[in-house]
Amino acid sequence: MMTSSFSLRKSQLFVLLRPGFLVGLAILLSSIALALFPSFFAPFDPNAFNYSALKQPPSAEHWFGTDNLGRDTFSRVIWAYSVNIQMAFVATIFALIIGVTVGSLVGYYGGIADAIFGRCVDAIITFPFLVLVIAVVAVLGPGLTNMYIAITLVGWVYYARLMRAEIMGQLANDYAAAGKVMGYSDRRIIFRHLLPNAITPVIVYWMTDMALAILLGSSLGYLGLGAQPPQAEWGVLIAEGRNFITTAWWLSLMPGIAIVLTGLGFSLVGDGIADLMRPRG
Amino acid sequence: LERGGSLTFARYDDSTLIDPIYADRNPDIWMVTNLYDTLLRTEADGKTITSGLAASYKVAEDGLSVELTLRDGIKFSDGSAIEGKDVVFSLNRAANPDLSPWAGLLASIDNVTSEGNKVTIGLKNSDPTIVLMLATFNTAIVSADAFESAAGETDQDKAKALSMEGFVGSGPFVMKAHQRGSMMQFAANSHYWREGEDGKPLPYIDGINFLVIPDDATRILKLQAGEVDAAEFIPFARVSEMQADANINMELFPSTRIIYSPINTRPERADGSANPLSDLKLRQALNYATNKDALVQLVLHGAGKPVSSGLMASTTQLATDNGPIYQYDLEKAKALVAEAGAEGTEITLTTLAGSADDGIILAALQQMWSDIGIKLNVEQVDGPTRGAKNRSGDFDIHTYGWVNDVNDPAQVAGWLGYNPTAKAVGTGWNNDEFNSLYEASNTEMDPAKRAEQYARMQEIYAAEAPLLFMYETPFAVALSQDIKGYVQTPLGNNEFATTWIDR
Amino acid sequence: MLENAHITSAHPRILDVKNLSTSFDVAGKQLKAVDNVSFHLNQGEVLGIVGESGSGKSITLRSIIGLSRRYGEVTGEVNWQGENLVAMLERDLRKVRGKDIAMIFQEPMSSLNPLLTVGLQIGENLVEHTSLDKPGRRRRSIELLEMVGIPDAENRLNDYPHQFSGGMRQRVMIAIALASNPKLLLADEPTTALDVTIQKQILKLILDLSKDLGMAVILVTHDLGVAAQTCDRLAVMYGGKLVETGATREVLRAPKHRYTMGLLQSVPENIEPRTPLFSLPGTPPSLMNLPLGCAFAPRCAHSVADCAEKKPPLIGEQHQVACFNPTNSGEATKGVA
Amino acid sequence: MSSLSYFISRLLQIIPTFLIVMVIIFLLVRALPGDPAIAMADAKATAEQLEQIRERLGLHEPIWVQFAYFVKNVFTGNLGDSILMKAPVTEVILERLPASGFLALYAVLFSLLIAGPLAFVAALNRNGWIDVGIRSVFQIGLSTPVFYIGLLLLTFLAAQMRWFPVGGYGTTFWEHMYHLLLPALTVALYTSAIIMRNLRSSVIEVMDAEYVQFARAKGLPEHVILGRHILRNALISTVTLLGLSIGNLMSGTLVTETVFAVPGVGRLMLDAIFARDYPLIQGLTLTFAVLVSLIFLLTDMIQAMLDPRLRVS
Amino acid sequence: MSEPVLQTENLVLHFKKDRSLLDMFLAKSAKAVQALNGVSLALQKGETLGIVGESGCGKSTLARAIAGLYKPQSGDISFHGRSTASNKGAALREFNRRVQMIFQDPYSSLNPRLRVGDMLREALTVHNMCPPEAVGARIDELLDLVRLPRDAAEKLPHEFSGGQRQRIAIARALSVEPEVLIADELVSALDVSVQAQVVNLLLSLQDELGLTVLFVAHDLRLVRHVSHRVAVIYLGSVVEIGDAKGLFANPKHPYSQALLSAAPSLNPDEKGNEIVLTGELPSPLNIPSGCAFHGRCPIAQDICRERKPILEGNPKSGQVACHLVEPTAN
Ligand SMILES: Nc1ncnc2c1ncn2[C@@H]1O[C@H](COP(=O)(O)OP(=O)(O)OP(=O)(O)O)[C@@H](O)[C@H]1O
Ligand SMILES: Nc1ncnc2c1ncn2[C@@H]1O[C@H](COP(=O)(O)OP(=O)(O)OP(=O)(O)O)[C@@H](O)[C@H]1O
Ligand SMILES: [Mg+2]
Ligand SMILES: [Mg+2]
Repeated sequence: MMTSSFSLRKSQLFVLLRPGFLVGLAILLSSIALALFPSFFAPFDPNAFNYSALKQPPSAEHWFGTDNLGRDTFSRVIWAYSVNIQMAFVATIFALIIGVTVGSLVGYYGGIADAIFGRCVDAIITFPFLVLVIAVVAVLGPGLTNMYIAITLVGWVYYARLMRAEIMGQLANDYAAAGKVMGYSDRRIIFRHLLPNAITPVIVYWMTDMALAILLGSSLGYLGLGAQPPQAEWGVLIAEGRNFITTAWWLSLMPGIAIVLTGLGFSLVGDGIADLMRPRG
Repeated sequence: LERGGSLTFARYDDSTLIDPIYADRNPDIWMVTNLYDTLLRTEADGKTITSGLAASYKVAEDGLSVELTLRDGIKFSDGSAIEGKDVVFSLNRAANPDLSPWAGLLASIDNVTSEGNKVTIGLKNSDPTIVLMLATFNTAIVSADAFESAAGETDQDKAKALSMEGFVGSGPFVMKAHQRGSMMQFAANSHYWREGEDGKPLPYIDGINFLVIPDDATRILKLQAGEVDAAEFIPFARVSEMQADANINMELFPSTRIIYSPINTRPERADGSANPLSDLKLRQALNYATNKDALVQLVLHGAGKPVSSGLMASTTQLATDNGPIYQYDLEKAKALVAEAGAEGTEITLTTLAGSADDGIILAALQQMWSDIGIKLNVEQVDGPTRGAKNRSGDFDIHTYGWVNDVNDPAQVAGWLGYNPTAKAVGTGWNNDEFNSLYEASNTEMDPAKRAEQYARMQEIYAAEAPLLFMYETPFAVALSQDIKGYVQTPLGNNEFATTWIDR
Repeated sequence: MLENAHITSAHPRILDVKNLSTSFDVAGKQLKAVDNVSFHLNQGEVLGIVGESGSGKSITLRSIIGLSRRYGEVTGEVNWQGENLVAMLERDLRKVRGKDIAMIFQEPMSSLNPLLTVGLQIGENLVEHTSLDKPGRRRRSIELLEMVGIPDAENRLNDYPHQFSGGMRQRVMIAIALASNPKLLLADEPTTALDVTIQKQILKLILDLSKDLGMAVILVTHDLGVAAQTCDRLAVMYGGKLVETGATREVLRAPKHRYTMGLLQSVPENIEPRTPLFSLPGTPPSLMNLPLGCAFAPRCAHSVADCAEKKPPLIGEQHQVACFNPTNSGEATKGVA
Repeated sequence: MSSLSYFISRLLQIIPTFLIVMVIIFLLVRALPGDPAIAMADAKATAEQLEQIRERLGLHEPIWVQFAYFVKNVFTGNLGDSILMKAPVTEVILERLPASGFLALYAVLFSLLIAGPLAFVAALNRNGWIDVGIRSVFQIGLSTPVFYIGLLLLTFLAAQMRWFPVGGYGTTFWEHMYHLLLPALTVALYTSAIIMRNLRSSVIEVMDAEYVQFARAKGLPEHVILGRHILRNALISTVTLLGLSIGNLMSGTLVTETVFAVPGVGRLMLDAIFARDYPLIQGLTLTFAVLVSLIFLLTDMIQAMLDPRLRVS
Repeated sequence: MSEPVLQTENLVLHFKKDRSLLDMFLAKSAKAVQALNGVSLALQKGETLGIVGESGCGKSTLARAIAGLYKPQSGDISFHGRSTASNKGAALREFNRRVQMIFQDPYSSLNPRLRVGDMLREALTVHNMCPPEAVGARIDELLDLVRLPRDAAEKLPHEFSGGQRQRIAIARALSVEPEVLIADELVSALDVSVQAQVVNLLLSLQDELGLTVLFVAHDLRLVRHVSHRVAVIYLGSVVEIGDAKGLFANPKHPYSQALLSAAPSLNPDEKGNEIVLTGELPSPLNIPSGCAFHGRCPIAQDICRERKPILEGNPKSGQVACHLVEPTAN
C-alpha cells in the first residue's frame, strides 16, 4: 500500500551504496538462500552417521570436518540456517505485529489503557527476559514452536513500548490532529497515518531483535529448551561441540562463525535502514 | 601408601541434606556412608556382606529376628561411644514411615532392642533383604544424644541443624563446612574405627573439598587445569580423550546403572486409540531391530555394554547373565513385524529435552527402525513432564535410567516389573507369574530358592519385553594420577575412606 | 549619510571580513551556505543582517568565530585586531571566543545546557576569561543577571535553565555573552522566539550596551521592523551572498536590490486592508544547486542578460548593491513613510 | 523536598507493578506442567507419598486460597521451604544473592570501563575506520552466545594459560575479584556492546547540540566541553539503558553462572524451574522483581541527579 | 443582526497537569494550565475575525477547542445555533467537515508519507464529496484553486516549500467544502514574501467562496490587513474586541496599547514612543486574581487586583474589559 512504502529522497539513496549496508545485505540474502534451499548447498545428509569418519578435521571432502558421530559439520551448519533464520523471523514477527498494534492503540488513546499497559510493561520488564521465556517454555513444553510462543509472549512488550513512544512522538505533529479535523475515523488515523510514520525505529529494532532471537534461541538450545538434537541448530551445535573444544575445535567454531556472521548481517542492515530513515526531508 | 593431604573433588551437583533417612537424591545418598557408618558393609564388589559397626550378626533360624554384636570401643566423631541405644534410635528412625521416605524398605522390622553391645531386631515376617538393608545408607547409625540436644522442633529440623553446626557422625569423615550449591568440606574423623593397611585408623587423607561444577566441560577443564584432583560424571564422549591424557587416570567404575525405554503395553493409548505396542511381537521386533552395540558406540563411545539381564544391571545381586538379550537381528525383527501386521506403524518416542544422549538415541532408533517399516516420531518434554506422562501412561515409549539405591534386587525388580507398586515402570505390564514370584521372593529366606525365583523373573521379563532393552553404563570418574584408592561403588556411593594421595 | 560618516570616522574599524565562504559536504555534494561575503564593522556600531530563512545568516556569524570549521570548509579572511581568525589555531581562537567576541545563539531553548545551573554556566565563562576569584565571580554573575533584568538574581543562580521562561533564558544567554565585556557581540535572531513586548526589552538592552560600552554588534534578524529600529547599517543576504549593504535608513528608504525591495513591499503596511499584497514570485533557491549567475535572477522581473550568466559583484561606496540592474532612485519605493 | 517527594512517588509506583508481578508469578508457577510432588519425590515414590507431599505443599487447596496464602506469605516475608534445597527459600536466596550481585556489579563496571572510553573514541571518529573497527569488534561480542564466549575464555585463558581459575567463586573479596573476572568479562562483552552503541550515538547527538556549540562559543577548553557538557548529557540515556538492561544482564549471568560454576541465583533459578520447586521459583522471581524495581528506582534517581528537569514534581 | 455561524460562550479550558501518586496520597489537587478562562466570541457569515495576543495566551487552544480537538471544561460552542458538545460519531465528523482548521506549522500537519494527490483523494472519498470518477478532476481543480502546479499531486510534502505546504493544507481543508476556516497562525512560519502569497490566496478564496474565517496570528500588521474585526487575548481572556480599523487606530485596553506600540515600525526614525511593560508575564498555572494584567499595567488601581473586569460595550463597535477605561464607541 502506498502509505507504508518508504519514500526516499534521491540524496538518501547513497546510504544504500555504503559498503556496510551492502555487506550486511549480501550476508542476509545469502543466509536466506541457504535457509530456503539447504539441500541444494549441503553436500551431505546432516543426520547421516558415519562411523568411519568420526571427528575428522576440516578437509577437502568435509569442509568443516565431521562431528563425534561422523556427521558432516558443514552440512549441519547449512541445515541449521533453516532453523535459525526461521527462528529470527518467526520468533519476532508476531511480537512485532502484536506490539505494533497494542503500542499504536495505547499510544493514541492514552488514558486508562495506557496506565494499565504501563504497569504491565513495568511488571514484565522486571523479570529477566530469559527467565520469563524459560518459565513460559517450561509451561508449554520445550521445542521450537513453544519457544516462539514464549518469546512472542514476552517480546511483544518491547515492541509495544517502542511503538507507543513513537506514536506519542508522532502525535506532537499535527497531521494526526489534522486527520481528526478532516473528520477521519480513529482507525484510519492510527493505521493509515500514524503507523507508517512511526514504524521505522521499530523496524530497525526488529533487525537487532532478529539477531538477538537467534542468540536467545541458541541459549535455550544450550539449556535444552529450544531446538532439539539431532536437529541441527547453531546453539545446539555449539553446545554439542563444547565437549570437544580442544580436540575438535571446528565443531563449535564453525556454527559460532555462522551466528556471528548472521548477527552482523542483521545489524548492518538495521544500521543501514536507520541511516536511511534518519534524515527526513 | 601415604597419609595426609586433602583432596579436591569436582561434583556435578551439590548435596542438600546428608542424613541417612532424608537423603533422597543421588548426590545426598552417595555421600551418606562417608559421614555415617552402617552396621554391616559390603565389599567393593557390592555383593559380599562383611562386618561394620557390628562385629558380627546372626539371623535366627525362623528368620524372624536378627542379632548383632557391636564392635568394642567404637566412637562417634565427638568422641562419645556408639552404644546400643544409638542403634535402636537410628533403626527406629529409619523404619518410621512418618519420617523416612525409605521406611518401606524396612517394613518387616517389628522392634529393635539393645542390651549391652547386643542389638536385636525383631521382624514381623521373614525378610531375606534385611541383612543387606543393614549395609545400606538409610540404616546408618546416628547419635541419639546429638539428635536429642540438637536445635529444632521436628526430627528433620534437628537433622538440618546437626548437618550445619556441631556435626556428629559415625563415618570416616565429618562435615566441616557446607556452602549450598558451591562447596562442601569434609575432615577426617579421628575416632573412626576402621584401620588402614598401615594399621592406623582410616581415613588416610585429612579432608576433602567438594566443589560443585554443574557444567561437564567446566568440570573437566578444572581437572585439566589442576585445580581439582578428581571430576565425576565425565561425559562418555570425552572418556577416550581423558584416557589419552598422561596426567589423568580415567576410571570407569562398574555400576548398577541401566538405560532402558519403557514401552506402553496397555491395550489403549491415553487418547483411547488402539495401542499397537500392546502386541508382544511388535515389542520384540523393536528390540531385535535395535542394534545395542551401535548405541553403546554412539552414546557411550564404547564405554558400556548392552544389558544382559533385562531386569537389572549385571552388577546387581542375583542378576543372571542371559547373554546379550535380543541381539540385533533384522530378519527376525522383520518377520515379527510381519506377523504382527504392524508395517508402517507410527510410534512416538518421548525424549528429555536438551538431553544430547536422547537426541542420539532418537536419531539412531529412527534409522534402525525405518529398516523394519516403523516410523518413529518424537515428542520432547522436560523431566517433570516425562515423569507425569510415565505415571499416567500417556506415552508410547520413552527413555529412563536407573541406579540401585540398595544392595538388593528387590528394589529394581519392584520398580521395573512388579505391577501393583509402579505399574511396572509405567508400562502397565502386568504378569501374574512375575507378580507372585516377586511377592514370594520377598519373604524367601533360602538364598538358592530366591536366586531361582529371580532367574525366572528375569527370564519372563526379557521374553515379555515391556522395555526396549538398552545398555548399562559405568560411572566415569577422572582423577589425577596421584590419587589412589578412590572407589565409587556400583550403587554410586563415593568411597573416600581408603583414598590416599601419592605426593 | 552624514550620521554614518560620523560613526566611521569617530570609531576605529574592528572587524574586517573578506571573501568569507563556508561550504558543507551534504550527501556528497557541496552546499555553499556562505558565499564570498565581505563586510566590516566599527567600534560601537550595530550592523543588521536580514534575509530569508536559510540564506546563510547564522552560518556567517558562526564562521566568524570559527564554529563552522568543524562541520564544513571555511575560506577567506576574518580580520580581528590584526589577526586572521580563519587561519588561527583552535587553541588561540579559544582566547578570542567568549572574551573579545561573544555570541548569542538563535535558539534560547536549546543553547543552554539543561543539566547545569545558570550560575555555573555564567561562572565557567568568567573562570576562563577573567582573573576573578570565586566570590568575585559570584558577584559579577549576579550583577550580569540584574543587568539583563532578571529579578531576584541572587536566588536564581542555582536554578536550572528549565526553571526560566523562554524570555528569561534568552536574557541569561545575553548575560553569559556579556560576561567578559566583549568588544563584539554576534546576536543571532535574539528575539524571534519571543513575543513583541519582551522582544522590545531585549533589543533595548543590547542597544544600551552598545552605546554605553562601545560594543560593536552584528544583529541577525528577518524582521525588518526590528532592523529598522535597532541597526545603524544593514546587510541583506540572499542565497548565501550579500546582495545589499548600507545605512539602515538608506536601505529601507531607497532599496537598490530587487530582492530588498520585494521584501519591503510584501509587508502589509500603508496599504488598504484586504487588498492583495505584493509578493515575489517563485521560491528561494536551494543552496545545493544555485543558478550560475545571480541567485535571485529566476525570481526577478527586471533581470538582464548578464544576470543568468555572471554573479553580480557587490559594488558601491556607502550603499553597496550586487545587481546588474538595480532600482534607480526614480522608481517608486515603499515601506518607509 | 522536591527530590524526596520524587523519590517517594517513584517508590509508590512500584506497588501496582509489584501486585501484577505477583499475579504473573503465581499463575505462571501454577501453570508449569508436571507435578512438583513427582519432581520432588523422584520417580520412585509411591502414590501415597505423593499425596502426602501435595498436602504438605498446600496443593490440594483451591487456587484462590493458594493465592491468598501466597500474598499473605509474601508480605510476612515467609516464602516457604525450598523443595530442592530443603531449606527456607529466603535463606537459600540470601546465600546465593551475593555471588550474583557481585558478578552483576562487576560486569556493569567492566562494561562501563570498556564501553565508555571506546564509545567516545568511536563518536569522535564517526564513520572513520577506528569507529568502524570498534563497532565491528563489539558486534562480534553482541552476536556470540554467552556460553560459547565463556567456554573459550575458560579453555584458553584459564585451563591452558592458567592465568585465571576455572570457575568458582572464592571466599575473600580479592578471591571473588579474581574468580569472577572471566565471568564478568563474559557478561560485559555483551552488555558493553549495547552500552557502547547507545553511548556512541548519544555522544554524537550531544556533540552537535546547540549548547555544546554555545559552550565552544564561550571559548571553553576542550576537556571542559567533553567532560562537563558532552559526557553528562550523553550519560542520561545510557543510565536508563543500563537500568533497563539489568534484566538482560541477569539473563546473561544465568548462563554464565552455569558455565563458570558461580553459585548465584541465576543458576538456582534454572535448577528451580527444572525441579518444579514452586516455593523457590516464586521466591526467586519475587526477588528478581524487587531487585530490578529497586535498580530502576536507582537509575531513575541517578537520572534525576544528572538531569534537573526530572526533579520537579 | 443575523444569527452567527459560529459562537463560543464562556469557554473555559484548563490543561490538568499529571498528578503524581504522592500528590494523590496527600490529596493535593492537580495543577492546571489555565489556557482559556471564559472566552465568548461570535463569527458572522463571511467575516474574518482576527485573534491577537502574546505567545502562550491561548490562541491556539481556542482554535483547537473550536475545531473539536480539545474538550472544554465548561462553556459551549455552537454552530448555526446548535451546540456541538453532544456531537458524536457521524455528527462530529460532519461538523468537522464544515469547520476546517489550518495548523500553525504547515509541515507537521501534513502526513510526510502521503502524496498530495492521495491526501486530497482521501479527504474527497471519506466524505463522498464527489462521485468516484470525478475525484481526479476535482483534485486538479483544487490544486488550481490554491495555485499549485498539477504535478504537485505526485509529490510528497517535503518536496514543497513552506508556502506551498501551507497551500496544500488549504487545499485539503477546502476539498471538503467547509463553511468556516480556522487559520491558526497561517503564515507565521513563513518568510515575508511567501506570507504575502498565502494571505493573498486566503483573501481571494474568502471572496470567492464566502468563507467565514477565524484568523489567529501574532503579527499585528497582518491581522490588521486581513481582519474585519479583531479580538485581543491576554492569558486566556478576551480583553478587547472590536472593529479592526478602530481598534488599531485607538486601542482602549492598556494591554492592547502596549501590544500595538511594541510592534516595531519600519521607519527607523519612529522610535521611543512605545509603552514598556514592566514585570514578568504571569504563569498560566497561576493566574493573578482580579484583572490578570494588573501586575504589569501602568495604570492599575486597587480595584484591578480585586475584581475581574468583564467585557463591556457595544458588540458591534467594540468591547473592552477594563475597570478604568470607558468602552465608548468611536
Ligand atoms: N552543519 C551543516 N551541514 C550542512 N548544512 C548546513 C549546516 N549548517 C547549516 N547548513 C545549511 O546552511 C544553510 C544556511 O543556514 P543558516 O543557519 O545560516 O540560515 P539562516 O539564514 O540563519 O536561516 P534562519 O533564518 O532560518 O535562521 C541552510 O541551508 C542550512 O541547511
Ligand atoms: N496540550 C497541552 N497540554 C498542556 N498545556 C498546554 C497544551 N497546549 C497548550 N498548553 C498551554 O496552554 C497555554 C496556551 O497555549 P496556546 O498554544 O494556546 O498559546 P498560543 O497563544 O497559541 O501561543 P503561540 O503564539 O506561541 O502559538 C500555554 O501556556 C501552553 O503551554
Ligand atoms: Mg539562523
Ligand atoms: Mg499557537
